[in-house]
Amino acid sequence: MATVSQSIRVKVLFFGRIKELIGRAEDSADLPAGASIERLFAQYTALHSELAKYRPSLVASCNQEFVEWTTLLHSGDEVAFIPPVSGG
Amino acid sequence: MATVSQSIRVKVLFFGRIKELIGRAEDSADLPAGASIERLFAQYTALHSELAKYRPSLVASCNQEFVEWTTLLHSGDEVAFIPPVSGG
Amino acid sequence: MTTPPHSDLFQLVRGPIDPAALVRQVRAAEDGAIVTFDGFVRNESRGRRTLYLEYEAYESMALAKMAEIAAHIHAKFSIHRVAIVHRLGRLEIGETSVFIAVSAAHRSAAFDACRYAIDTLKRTVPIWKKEYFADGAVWADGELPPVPATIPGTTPAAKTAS
Amino acid sequence: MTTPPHSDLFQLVRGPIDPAALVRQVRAAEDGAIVTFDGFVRNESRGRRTLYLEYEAYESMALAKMAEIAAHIHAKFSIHRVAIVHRLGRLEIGETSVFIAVSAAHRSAAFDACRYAIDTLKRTVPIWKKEYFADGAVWADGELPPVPATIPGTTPAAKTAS
Repeated sequence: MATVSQSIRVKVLFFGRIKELIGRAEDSADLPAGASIERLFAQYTALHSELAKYRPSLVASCNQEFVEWTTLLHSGDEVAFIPPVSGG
Repeated sequence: MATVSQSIRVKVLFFGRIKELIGRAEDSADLPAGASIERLFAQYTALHSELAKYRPSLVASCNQEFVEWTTLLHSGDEVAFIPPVSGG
Repeated sequence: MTTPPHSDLFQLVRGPIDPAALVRQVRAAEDGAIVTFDGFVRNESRGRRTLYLEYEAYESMALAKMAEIAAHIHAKFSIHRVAIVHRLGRLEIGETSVFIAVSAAHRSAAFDACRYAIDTLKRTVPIWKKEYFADGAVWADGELPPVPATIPGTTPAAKTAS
Repeated sequence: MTTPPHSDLFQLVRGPIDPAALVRQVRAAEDGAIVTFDGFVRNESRGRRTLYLEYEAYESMALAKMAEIAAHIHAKFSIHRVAIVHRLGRLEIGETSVFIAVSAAHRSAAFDACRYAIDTLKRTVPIWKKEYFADGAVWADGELPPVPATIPGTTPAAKTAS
């Protein structure tokens, strides 16, 4: 039986200007069960206030797929906040 | 002063199926002054009657430019009867 | 290096790209046409003289997106094989950053598919370019990848068990 | 080999075509994109197994028409350089018969110009292909080049004095 306030752990990846701002490429984050990617992002803006202004120019990914910010996370998910891509 | 029935000499080139039909790649032809490419072609159909059926699927060239069959020839012109091209 | 059904090839590399090897990868006797796109480092960017570039990628996702592009062009166009390679790390002026080769029986499909591949790569593959100039460096303006329509409440499955 | 203003290159050759050399010919530091088209001998033609091909050309006119194609694409598209090479004589299955490389600052012009070049070459350059099968040989169906509108009564000037 799941407990009411179980917590989950996700892997978080940072790239480009976001990696430079956060100061690392990878993190492990703990969240309440049922938290969304938006909620995860808020945990980082709480620590790095400058991050908030990038929110409109980021897209979220979960397990190597682009997803909505409302996507709910599960333990073991790999999440990234993707800046505009410029390959090619 | 030019004489009334001066003749001209042109170089004629054959390619692809037309070359096989005529049996040569190059010829030198004499024509009355003021003759058209159509007239030159008629000289060859007189010698090679099978050539006539190819007429609708040929385009004429004069001095390395595609031209109308009504084009008038001058001495020294280089003429070709070009079958459908299939390079590439 | 991934070699799925069609013998397509997707790679992220840290050394020079060898176009001839990629063309060999896609070439077959039943084909008649290969179209390639070679993207390389220009010596200027919006009027400023570029010194060099640095590329980085979300590698696992970039390879997955490259395979997705290949799947799309096989579905949309009558092509035979595709090879897509992107280089990462520091690139000097004139060096190839991306190379795409597409083979097909006929040229029209090869042109359409090659163009679709590079256009889609630039919009959807998580790779980033930092441009170094004499007076500093900037992350290149890029494009925000579109989020595909999803069924509400679903989440992509984790690729690895937690 | 002709090298007009833009360092374009037009060639008819009787041995193997070297794509890498042609790409080097069009590549420059101010460019960012090269699109190439490689046309090679398929192993079948309308369901019949091809043994080999033979190409012949009206060589002086073919080179002039290739230069005309280059002039057109420079006028129509923002490209830098173009190389167009066609091979003549006997070609085996898989061998390149035509190779076109176009460089440009941006990819869109390079794609458009390369495609225009091969499409126009196939319609207007006096080159002929004979297909050899187990049971005989045929001249390939081709396209009849369009005759440009001319001023009535005029004739193209002879290129050489009579």
